[in-house]
Amino acid sequence: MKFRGTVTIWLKEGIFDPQGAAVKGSLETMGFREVEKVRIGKSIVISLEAQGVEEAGKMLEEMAGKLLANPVTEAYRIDVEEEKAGADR
Amino acid sequence: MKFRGTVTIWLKEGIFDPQGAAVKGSLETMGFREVEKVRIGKSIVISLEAQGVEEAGKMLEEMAGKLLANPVTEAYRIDVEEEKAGADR
Amino acid sequence: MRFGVVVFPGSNCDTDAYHAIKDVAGVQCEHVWHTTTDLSGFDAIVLPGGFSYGDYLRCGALARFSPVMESLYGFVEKGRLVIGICNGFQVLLEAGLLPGAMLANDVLEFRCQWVNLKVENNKTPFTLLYDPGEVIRFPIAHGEGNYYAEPDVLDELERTGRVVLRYVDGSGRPTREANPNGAARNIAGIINEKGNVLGLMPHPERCAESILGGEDGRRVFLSMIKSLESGALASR
Amino acid sequence: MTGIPETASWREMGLKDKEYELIKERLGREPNYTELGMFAVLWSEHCAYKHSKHLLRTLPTKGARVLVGPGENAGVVDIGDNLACAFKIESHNHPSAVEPYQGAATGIGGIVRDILAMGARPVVLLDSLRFGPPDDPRSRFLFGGVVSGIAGYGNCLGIPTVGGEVFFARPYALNPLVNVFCGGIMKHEDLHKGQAYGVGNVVMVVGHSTGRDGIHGCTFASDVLDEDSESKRPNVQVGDPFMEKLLIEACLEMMARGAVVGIQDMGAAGITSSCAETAARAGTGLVIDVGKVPMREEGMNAYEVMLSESQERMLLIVSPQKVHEVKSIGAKWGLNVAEIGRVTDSGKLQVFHDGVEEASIPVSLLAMGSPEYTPEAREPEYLRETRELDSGSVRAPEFPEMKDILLKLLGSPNIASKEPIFRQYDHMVRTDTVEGPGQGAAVVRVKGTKKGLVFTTDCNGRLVYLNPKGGAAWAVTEAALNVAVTGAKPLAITNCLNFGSPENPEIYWQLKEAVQGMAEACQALDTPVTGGNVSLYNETEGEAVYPTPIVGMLGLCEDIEKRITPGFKRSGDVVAVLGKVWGDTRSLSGSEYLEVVHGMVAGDPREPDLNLARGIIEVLTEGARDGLFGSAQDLSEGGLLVALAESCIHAEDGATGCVVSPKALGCGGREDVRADAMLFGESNTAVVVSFPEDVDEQVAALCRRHGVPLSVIGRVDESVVAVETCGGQRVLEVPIAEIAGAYARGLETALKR
Ligand SMILES: Nc1ncnc2c1ncn2[C@@H]1O[C@H](COP(=O)(O)OP(=O)(O)O)[C@@H](O)[C@H]1O
Ligand SMILES: [Mg+2]
Repeated sequence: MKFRGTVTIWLKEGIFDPQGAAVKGSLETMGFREVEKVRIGKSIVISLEAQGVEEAGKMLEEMAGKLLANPVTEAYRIDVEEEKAGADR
Repeated sequence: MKFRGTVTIWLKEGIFDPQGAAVKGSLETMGFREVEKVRIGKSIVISLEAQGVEEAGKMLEEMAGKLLANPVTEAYRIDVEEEKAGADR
Repeated sequence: MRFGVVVFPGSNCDTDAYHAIKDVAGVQCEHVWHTTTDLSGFDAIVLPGGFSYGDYLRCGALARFSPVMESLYGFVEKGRLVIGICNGFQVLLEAGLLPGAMLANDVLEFRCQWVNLKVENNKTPFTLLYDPGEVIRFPIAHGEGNYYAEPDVLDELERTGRVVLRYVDGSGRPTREANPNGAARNIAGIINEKGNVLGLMPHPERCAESILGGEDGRRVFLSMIKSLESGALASR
Repeated sequence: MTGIPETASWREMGLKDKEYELIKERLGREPNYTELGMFAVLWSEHCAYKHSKHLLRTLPTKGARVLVGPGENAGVVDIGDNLACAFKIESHNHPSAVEPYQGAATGIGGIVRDILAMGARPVVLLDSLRFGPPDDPRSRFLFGGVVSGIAGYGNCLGIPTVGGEVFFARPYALNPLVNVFCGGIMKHEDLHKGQAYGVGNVVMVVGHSTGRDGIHGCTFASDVLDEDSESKRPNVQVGDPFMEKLLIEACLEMMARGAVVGIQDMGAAGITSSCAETAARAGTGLVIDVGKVPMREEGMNAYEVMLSESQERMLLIVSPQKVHEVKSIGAKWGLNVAEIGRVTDSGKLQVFHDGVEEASIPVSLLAMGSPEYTPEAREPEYLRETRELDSGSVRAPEFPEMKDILLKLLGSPNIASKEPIFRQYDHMVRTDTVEGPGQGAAVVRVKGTKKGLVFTTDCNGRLVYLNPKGGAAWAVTEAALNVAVTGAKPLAITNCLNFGSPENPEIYWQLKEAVQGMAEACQALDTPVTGGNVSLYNETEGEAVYPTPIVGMLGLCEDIEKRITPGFKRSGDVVAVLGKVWGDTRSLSGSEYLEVVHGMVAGDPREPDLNLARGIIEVLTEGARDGLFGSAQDLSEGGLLVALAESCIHAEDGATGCVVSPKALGCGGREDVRADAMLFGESNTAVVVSFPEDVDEQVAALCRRHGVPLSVIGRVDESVVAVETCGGQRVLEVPIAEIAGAYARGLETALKR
């Protein structure tokens, strides 16, 4: 079966995110004064073959823990869904 | 009311994603042969004040269209949810 | 005495380090391809600057999985010298040979410029030819040199004299303006507990000859040579 | 054969009806769709130089040091010691207007592969940029994207970006110019060419897989920008600098092992142009199988594979015995290496896919058969107005105003420090950058010799606009003087001709005049043209860019320890001008002063005095050899006072000021001389130098020998720039701190406004 996993990675709370701050600044100059906070993360979409959703999740967890995120500075979340044939963004 | 919008941005289909290709390569060398495709995008989380979910969505749409995404190369998706007090990643 | 300069496919300061060690400092030096697994013939290893594997995910993240890194752990165990410059520093952090991590420069730009550094600890094999507290000039060239570690880790580094180099102004003060990338406590270079692995963002190999605008960097390599000659490490 | 062309498809592909007829006639039949696509890209202006070829032929290309002139991927010049330098400049204007980061990044990728294709290791990059005013948001966006794109790509390659230029002016607002220059070094015997020799030899592709990106990119580059340009999404190519780095190392290793018969980068028009050009140069043919090309997307057809402009690919011609070696080197660097065809004696490029012949075209017809156009040329209307610069209309400022004027000029984005740009570029990697960006031409040492290579790019489009012939000659002269003030000898140039649509007679006239001016200057200064690039159709809705013939020059410094730098060295040194400062209203033509202070782009700039420039170059190179000069700085934007200020800004501690009295330049008695023209006029063939008093006589003798006027104008002093009148009265005094501040902050301030 084919799965699509999304690993979303952010800087941990408490670590200053200069890029987020810069975007917040530009949004403010554009007139969006309602913005309170901006954080910028990575979204890594991985299509993979696995026996079931659990196995897919386990593999993604390992990829994220070992390679995709740096545990010192980053936190991540994993979402898995079965890939519908032909569906593609 | 406070809302948390997530703007997820990818390179449009058909545009080569060297970052994704490089990560796919490393996942393979690490032994993950089941990976078929990797695409890397940005996930921008914006906390903002708005009257309701619709207004929040409209504002986010404008931010994404005008600043956050590059319309020439990128496509985006917007998700909005009400921010629960104290909930924070 | 033999130095080895590791060559990852995307290294681009490998020949510069090689030149500084072999032609300027005048000791034997060889390139070490990243698939090499035997480092036994070397006394010191340089992880040079560059973009090891393109660094598309995070600087140094992919290099950690290369074969040469496996043998580097043993090399470090044995007390031999390892210096990671710029991208090499990032690789050492990702590999866990030094504590902490690198974030993007707070200016959100790549920065290539000269900086002033203070030698905070000259009792290391990499800095023994500098005066204590000496202010020196090195170039930097990086987009991610914003050193980060948890406060207790930073305190521990400070307490044990493991902050070796710090960004300072001309008179030696670690001011905000003197910090080119937002690094915690203006940290530019740190050493491991054992004292044989140094990571630094500035490039000593780019300032080893006066024609390049300064030669403060040469003493890093000369210090390493001197400490290897004196066998100080072997006897540890 | 598959696919019958639809009636209008050649037009959509950018071919004219006449051209389609010509193709049919020469082919003896209707081309099919794939063939038509191949013709469309190779016969595009970008690839075929339809409107410029006959003009380019008038440029001097021969010289004792020229090893390879125009026609190959890059020019190659002998630098002695059995070494040679390959160098070339290339435009990426259209892609950068649409997607600035990737446009600029892939521009770097392309020019680097051109140098690599000659067998040289690429060792320096320069960037020559033009944008609209920095207070315009679109221009700022383009500027930010372009600069970070160059940084992102170049830094990763480990090739230092050692210099360049940037100029901001309204006509570039919708059509920015992004020209990138690369230089490489090789031994003479390492020279390679893009030639497909040897029937039976194997055709290989190395590097990235081929995708659907950038199909018809060069047709796009040969079109005017319009509202649709933003939606021309398939033309956006994404650069992968890491792949390029691998490609450089792998190809150099393959060539060093003698495994490569011919090599060519895949730039515009991808496989089609690289195959057609290599075969045409060798007088051979090629047969290739599209199915063997590594593809990154499924279901690509022959048309798409042949026209793809996927980046980071090279075409190799390899003898069958060496195929294995080439593959193993590719594997070492983790690259795709595929055999896609053979060299034949058919004189044709034959393309097969799944056993079906998809195209069969004589290579000479494809690569060299496009028509040439000599359109009508007409002197532009606007010149009638701009030439009339009435001195009465420019109010002469009083001396007390001059301080503000000087600070304003130093802070003008066109003059101010470009550090906000070049600090983003790694300009020190390779540890050969002896003089990097920031104060003049770049000086790069050649390890193992005493030599240095000197690189600069120059062109003031405003001067070219006002006087196309003179302005183009200025571009050459300024480059040559930039080289010479380091003490080096100018050797040769590459150029990039950035103009609007040649189908507009006025634009074509600009082009024609500019080429003539460039030719005359290159002839006079003995700097042959070894290659270049033409970028036309830089216009939007009839608004063309300033005509901008950018010159990239190579110079040779025989002894790098004896180089001269622009900063004053010792307090008390004599400050003098080599050459001639006119000091009259005409010399204000097209000056930064006239635009920034008086809001005018007008006048009829004088042409450079080429004989005088030649003499100045001799004086500087000889003077450098004998160690006479403490500093040298040529006059360009901002004129004499700005040149003096720059010599102060870049000075050694304790020598950061000067006191001058322009009387020695001849103000006494001449009525047409006015102070603002003397201090800020630009079309002067002149250089500011400083030297110790005790070599005064030697310098004077040297200048006499070369017929160069020498005017002592003052002294290096502590920390002000001061001007005294003929009567010795101090009329202007600006502290160096204010000068340095205005210069340092100008660009950043302008970008934030
Ligand atoms: N876009 C750029 N990239 C890199 N360096 C630049 C750029 N623009 C200007 N520079 C550098 O800034 C210095 C001043 O530029 P410019 O005023 O054009 O010099 P010059 O008048 O000597 O040609 C030069 O050293 C030049 O190489
Ligand atoms: Mg200039």
